[in-house]
Amino acid sequence: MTFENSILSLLTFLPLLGAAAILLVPAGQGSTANLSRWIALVTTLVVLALSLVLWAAFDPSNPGFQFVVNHAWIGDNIGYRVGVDGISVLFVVLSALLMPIVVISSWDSVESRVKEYMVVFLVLETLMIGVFVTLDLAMFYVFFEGTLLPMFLIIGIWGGKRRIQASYKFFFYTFVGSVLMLLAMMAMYWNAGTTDIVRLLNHPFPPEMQVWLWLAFFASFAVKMPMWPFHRWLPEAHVEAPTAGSVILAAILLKLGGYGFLRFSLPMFPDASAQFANFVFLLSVAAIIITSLVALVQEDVKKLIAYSSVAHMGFVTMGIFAGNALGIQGAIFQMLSHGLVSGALFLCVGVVYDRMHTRDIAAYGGLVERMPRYAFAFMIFTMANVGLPGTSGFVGEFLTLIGVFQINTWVAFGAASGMIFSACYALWLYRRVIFGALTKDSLRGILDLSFKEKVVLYPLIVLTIVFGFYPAPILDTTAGAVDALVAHYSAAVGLEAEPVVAAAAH
Amino acid sequence: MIQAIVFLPLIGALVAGLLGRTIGHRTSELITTGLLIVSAVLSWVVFFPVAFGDGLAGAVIDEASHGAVLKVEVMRWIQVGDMDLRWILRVDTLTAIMLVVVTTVSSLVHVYSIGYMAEDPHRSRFFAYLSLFTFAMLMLVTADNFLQMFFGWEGVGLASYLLIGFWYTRPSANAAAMKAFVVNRVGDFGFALGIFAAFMVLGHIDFDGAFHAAPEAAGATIRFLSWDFHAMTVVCLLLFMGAMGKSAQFLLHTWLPDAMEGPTPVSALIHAATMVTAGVFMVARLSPLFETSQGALMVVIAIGAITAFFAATVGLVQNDIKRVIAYSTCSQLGYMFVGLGVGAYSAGIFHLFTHAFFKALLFLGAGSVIHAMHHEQDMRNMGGLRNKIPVTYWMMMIGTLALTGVGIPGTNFGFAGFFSKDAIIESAYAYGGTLGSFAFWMLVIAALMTSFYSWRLVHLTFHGSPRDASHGHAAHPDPAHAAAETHDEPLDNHADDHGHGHHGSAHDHAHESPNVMLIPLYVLAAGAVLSGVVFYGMFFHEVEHIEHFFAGSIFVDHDIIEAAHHVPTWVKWSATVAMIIGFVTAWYMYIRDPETPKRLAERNPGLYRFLLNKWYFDELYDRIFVKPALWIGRAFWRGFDDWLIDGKITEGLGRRVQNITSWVVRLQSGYLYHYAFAMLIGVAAILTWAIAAGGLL
Amino acid sequence: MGLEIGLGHYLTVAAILFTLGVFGIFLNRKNVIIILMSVELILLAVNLNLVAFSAHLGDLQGQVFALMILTVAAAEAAIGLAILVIFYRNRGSIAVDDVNMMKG
Amino acid sequence: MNSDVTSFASLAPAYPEMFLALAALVLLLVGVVVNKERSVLVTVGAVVVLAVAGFMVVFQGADGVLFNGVFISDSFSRYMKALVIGGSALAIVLSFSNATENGVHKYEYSVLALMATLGMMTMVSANDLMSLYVGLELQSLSLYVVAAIKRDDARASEAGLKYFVLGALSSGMLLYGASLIYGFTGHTNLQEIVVAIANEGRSIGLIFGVVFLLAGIAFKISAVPFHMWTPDVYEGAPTPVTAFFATAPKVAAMALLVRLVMDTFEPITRDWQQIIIFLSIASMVLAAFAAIGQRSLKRLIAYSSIGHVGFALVGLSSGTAAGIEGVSIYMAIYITMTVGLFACLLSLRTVDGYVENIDDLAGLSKERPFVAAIMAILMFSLIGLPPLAGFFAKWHVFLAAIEAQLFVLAVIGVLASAVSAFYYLRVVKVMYFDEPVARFQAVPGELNVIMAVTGFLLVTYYFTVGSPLASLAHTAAGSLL
Repeated sequence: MTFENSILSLLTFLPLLGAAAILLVPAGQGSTANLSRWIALVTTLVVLALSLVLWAAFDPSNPGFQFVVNHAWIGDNIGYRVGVDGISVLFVVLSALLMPIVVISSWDSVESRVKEYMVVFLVLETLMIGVFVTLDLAMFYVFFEGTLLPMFLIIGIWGGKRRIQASYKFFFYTFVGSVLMLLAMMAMYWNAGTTDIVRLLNHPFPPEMQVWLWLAFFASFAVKMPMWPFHRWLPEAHVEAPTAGSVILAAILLKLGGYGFLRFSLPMFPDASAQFANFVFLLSVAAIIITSLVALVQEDVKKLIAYSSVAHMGFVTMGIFAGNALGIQGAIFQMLSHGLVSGALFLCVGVVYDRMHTRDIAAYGGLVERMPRYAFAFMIFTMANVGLPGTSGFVGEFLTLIGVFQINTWVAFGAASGMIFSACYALWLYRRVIFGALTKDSLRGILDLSFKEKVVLYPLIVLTIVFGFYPAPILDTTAGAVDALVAHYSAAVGLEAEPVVAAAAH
Repeated sequence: MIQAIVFLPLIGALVAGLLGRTIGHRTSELITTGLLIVSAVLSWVVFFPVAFGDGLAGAVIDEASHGAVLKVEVMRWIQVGDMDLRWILRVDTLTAIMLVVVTTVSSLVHVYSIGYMAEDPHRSRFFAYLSLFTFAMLMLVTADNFLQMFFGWEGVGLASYLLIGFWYTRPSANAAAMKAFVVNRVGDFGFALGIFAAFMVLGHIDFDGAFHAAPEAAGATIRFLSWDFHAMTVVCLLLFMGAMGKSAQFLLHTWLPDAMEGPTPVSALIHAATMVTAGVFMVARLSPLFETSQGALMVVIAIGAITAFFAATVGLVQNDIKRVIAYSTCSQLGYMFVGLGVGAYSAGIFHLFTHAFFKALLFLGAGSVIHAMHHEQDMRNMGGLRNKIPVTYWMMMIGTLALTGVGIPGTNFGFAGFFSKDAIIESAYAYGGTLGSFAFWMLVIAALMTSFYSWRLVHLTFHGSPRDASHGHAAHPDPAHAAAETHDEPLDNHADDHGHGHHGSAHDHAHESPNVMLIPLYVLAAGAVLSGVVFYGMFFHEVEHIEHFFAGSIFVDHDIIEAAHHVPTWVKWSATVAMIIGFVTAWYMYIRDPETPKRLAERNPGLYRFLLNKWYFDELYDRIFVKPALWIGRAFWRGFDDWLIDGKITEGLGRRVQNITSWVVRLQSGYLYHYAFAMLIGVAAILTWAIAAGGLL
Repeated sequence: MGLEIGLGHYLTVAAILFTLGVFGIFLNRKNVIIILMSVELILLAVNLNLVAFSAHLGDLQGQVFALMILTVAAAEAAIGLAILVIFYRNRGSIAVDDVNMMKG
Repeated sequence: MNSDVTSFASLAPAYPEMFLALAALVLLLVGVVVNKERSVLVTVGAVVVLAVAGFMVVFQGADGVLFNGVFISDSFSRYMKALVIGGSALAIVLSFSNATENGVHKYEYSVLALMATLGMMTMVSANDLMSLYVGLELQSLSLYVVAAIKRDDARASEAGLKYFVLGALSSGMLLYGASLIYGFTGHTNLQEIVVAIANEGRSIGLIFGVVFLLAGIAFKISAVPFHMWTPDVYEGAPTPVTAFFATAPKVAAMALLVRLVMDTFEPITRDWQQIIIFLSIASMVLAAFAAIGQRSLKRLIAYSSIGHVGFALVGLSSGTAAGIEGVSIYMAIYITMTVGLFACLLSLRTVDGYVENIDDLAGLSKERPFVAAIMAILMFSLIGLPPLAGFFAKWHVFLAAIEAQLFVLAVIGVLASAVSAFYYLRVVKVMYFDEPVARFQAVPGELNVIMAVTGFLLVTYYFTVGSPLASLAHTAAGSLL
């Protein structure tokens, strides 16, 4: 057991240990809930610390996988294989970062079944980290699909009024999508004779097979992202999920789709990816424009943010399938940034929801009067959501757009209009919730951020702004792996894209 | 030193914004204002050697272009693939000019605001926003690459949004703030696409690299959307779209008048002197790019000329004192663009420079009037204030004289606006051709109207007799009384802190502003009087002098400047004559025979309403953009998402499953013979299938 | 030339018997006893088959098999009747239509 | 008949069966002699006997063919027998608590269960159409009686009657098929049949025989359309009996099916493949839809088991070694899940008796968090949701199908599993999302242990049993080909 070969396993399974510890807490006593919270917090903090150690120890100049462990395990087709590269390592950090935040954010707001709640979240953390570190095809599916289980429970048990429909829709949309991916994975094993992702990355799948595999993976990832028009589950799930659930859903679970596109679709099925790129572009632009417009007319805070998530994910898919370094780097950055920002926005909604127990935009207004600190935090995240330069939201949007502009100007043109729409809906939300006169009696006694809420939100503000001005830590980490990916992709696709700028004929 | 200039306001903003409540309003005001004054002084220190000495101190001279540029790298920003973006503060002559303009006006506005906002309970926030704005504006003007400029660009947009919506309790202010941000975003949409296109065409995203690559790319074509275009024209037009948004040019101008919802110092700083000129700055900064595309320049001229004319027409009939000045700003920005478009970049910048002083002066003066009138902004309720607030009156007079361009052609006697405006008009004439003539005449007519509405403002506000409600007049001849939205500028708790009564007796209680507000006026007045004559040489007089002064920071077109100096005399006089005509008309209509406007309005009701409603642009946009957008959003939400996807497909699928289920469950009847029958059918079916498919028949 | 009784005829008879037995199970809606008889009919058909084949093939396996089936059939009939008896005790009827408490 | 039974030692491969037969008779005697209302002794004895038999199966030294070739013991048969014995033993353990209420308190129950197990083991080891039939009938006749063992219960007797009538019909079909196969190949020994088919090729008569034979076995594994008895019998029979029905007999019949099609009918793979695919698709789809309409838990489980048989058949239909492995692993996991499920079911008693309907589980997670958690794990595992064992079961069978390029089957299969998720989730939903209504009684200790163990195995499958099980199944599959 060295640091090299144990860190990832430790990161993955430590939360399970925490969950087991919580299970051992005797139930039924007054202190059960508190002890569970503390165990969960400590566990997640340790995981966070470990993930930072991992990031620090990660060598960005190496484009391959690091901290690799590779064993055959069940039969000859499922192995225990872990490792991270520049693409996945930051998602591990993001997952680890958000967990303590959601634990703190639900410290007071979750009062029923605290023990189970913490267990479920810790299990979810294991699964999330597992998705990003595993290098085995079957295990990827195990972790990827496994996240359904805790999330289903989170929405269903701790959710709002229509939680049952929401949890069912969440479950079925994603389940139906991913079972097809499961078959595709089996077909990959059949063709390549291994489930080792490292080997699969270099396995040339026959082009006609790629098409089917790509479509099957797309079915899963497009639902997970979610891409328009497979997004309908998301607003509902977000609306009904408890705050912490929404945060994790928006910040991490949606990223599984994008990560999947990067890990599988693009490098393993390059021909199909190139072939379907325009299709993805179309859906991405549709997502950006249409869901932005839909967000504009929402009356529910969470729904609005959920729709805006769909729009932002449009930038991600667009960037990924641009297939150049700018687009892919941008997509990764956009995912990470959206993880921070959308998570923070849902936390912000949670803050007022805990006080007022309504998500109706019309029930708010003039909050800045009583909650200036909250208004400030909300403003930062709104602006990050809008993609204002100087916030992390901008970098990803910019990179994906400039990346895709080189491939297809129509797409860039359509997607850039998202800049306008995002400003519309985000500011319209801010105006109705925060600005205006505080005339509603129910709001008169509302309190500003509590200590715990500050602990949760302020670090996110700092990160949002720091990465807006200085995204280098993230971009440097991902650069090596992305360059390798792009080289692999363009080599596989065969030729450089037709130059869009033509020199003058004379 | 550059870092100090740029970052001191940021420090001020952070201190006032984050700690404002802890350290108190007074401290916040002093810190932000103090830091800005330091910044302004340092800016002048940078600027002096440029203007009057031997060039920019510490600058690196580029052998090829004789450009003198000072660059300070702050840190890395975005490095991906071929793109290497860094935070670099770039100072050259153009930047130095802007530094001076921005920091000077900003520090004066800070000082002024100490007085103007004295009773506001959120003063520290206000000052934080102001300083934040200044920081963003400085980042904009010191940008070394497109993206950094975009950062400043959007940053000032944010600050503008925050400041317009400063009085957040007022719905109209919130709406205006949002409108400003969104309309600016429309421009930024083009700007961003322009950056992408520039990166693709030129391969560089930093200015130096892009400028070097521009001549080579001049002949290239680009496939944009589905058509092949001249590459540089596409790049420049997209970038210019950003400029149109920020500088409130025709089509994207609608936000600027509404932005007057913000406190008046904000209007002076952001919506007159600095931010709105960012578009002008951008075109000038990118003049090496624009020079590669005649098509783009022609669009710039056309848009500028139309804006100058259009905004002036609307300005003629507005009743809100700030809106008049706002339209005037809009119109003057059009002048600047014409100047840039015809190739006389230095003239455009010159007008930007002088305009900053006199327009800030006018706004701050208007603020002083409003302050005196207890936040009354409707000119129909003013009148005869000359004796009540004489200092303000005279300051406004200076501003008006500068704006209308009073001066004697052919001599060095004149207010600031005289030099810069005439330079543009002459350049436009010198540009020649249909477009040149069009622009020239538009500008001359606009000059006439400028003179008219400026004097109308002065007459209505300061001359004549008081017309506010307590004086019993039927307020104003105007039949359509549409401009009531700005009556209660701040919410009650702001407005009534004065301890005076209501505006019913506003005129009686009108009082001169305190010194803290008047001193900035003096400084600006000095600028309005002198900036033209002092800097005429550097900006427009002699080509060599211009080239030396700008030191490669903008493109200098010798021909156009030479030609502008040799236009016919009637051209040189045209603007002055237009100005005089405007003055006389205003005098006749508002002093000599005050009933004339009413008669005119009644005789041409359509035209009047057309102008009063700003050419119905808001209504038009509402009809063709806002309403359809909402309609589409709702349609896709209710119709597509909820009805089709959810109701029909998702839940429809669920219902289908239930249907199948109930059918399947009915098969399980409970009767033995049905079960046995099922088995038999099963065997028979399998048998048939196995034999048929097995090819045994 | 009389009719030669060959394997085909035995098989046909057995098939008819088998079919009769099967039909007896699901066409009869009155009495469960008839079902038991139908089951016996099916087994009879099978035995006929086996013996015929055995004779045709000239080995003994089929006949051994038939004997085993006879034995098992006896046990089966006994158990069937026993179940029928307790069913009757509980429900007071052995009508096939009454064997319908559970469905869905 | 030439006797190759030279010494007792040469019978070693059949020791477990012989022991079981003897022990069952001894326990029958004991039961008759002791003859108490509640026969703890016989029940415990039966479990012990099964444990010993299981031990003998697992550690059996010798494999081989015995008794003139009617009996075969190989890795595959031992693997399957171990599952059968395990399932039977656990089913008997499940019957222990509240036996009187369930009507399984009489010693006959345990003895019959042993007899049935003996029959199943004979099925698994059958190498001749005759031994196949005898084993099958021994099993069936015992089960007919067991189904109706709660004599004073109308539903139980109806269940017994239905099971009997349809079972007899299916036996008839099986026999008819067997007779045709015998007639057209001239052999009853399975090995000789293979040779005969390979030499003579196929004929309509043979295909007739195969179809009827497979139909008879399909009844035993309750594959659609021969499944109709299953819901009714599951519902009517006492719960411990249902538990028994749902576990061991399924495995035995499946093992028989696997041996028949993979070994005996190997030369006509293309023919039986069509049939198995048909059965598989029909089972998966029909069960998925029908189960949605159920309100009774036991009927739900019945349909669920039908569906799972369909999934197992997906692996079999590939006709490859990987398919056999898949089926073997599937059955092991299926047994574990089913046993756990019935343990949960039997531990849920209110003052009014056992929980019957799904809606009665409302709020179970608050009342009995442990049972609810196990139940939820089982449900998710039955869906096939990773990381639970049920996923790996599906992984192996679908992998085999994909490798055999049965893509349509695989797609239909996963979609059916998506539909089936609907009703499994409903149980979770009722337990976790709804508010509690009933008070539950204390849970017997042995059920807690069974639940804990199954829950543990399902959750930690990947770490604990996954790898050894896969290698065992690999060996088993290897011995069959």
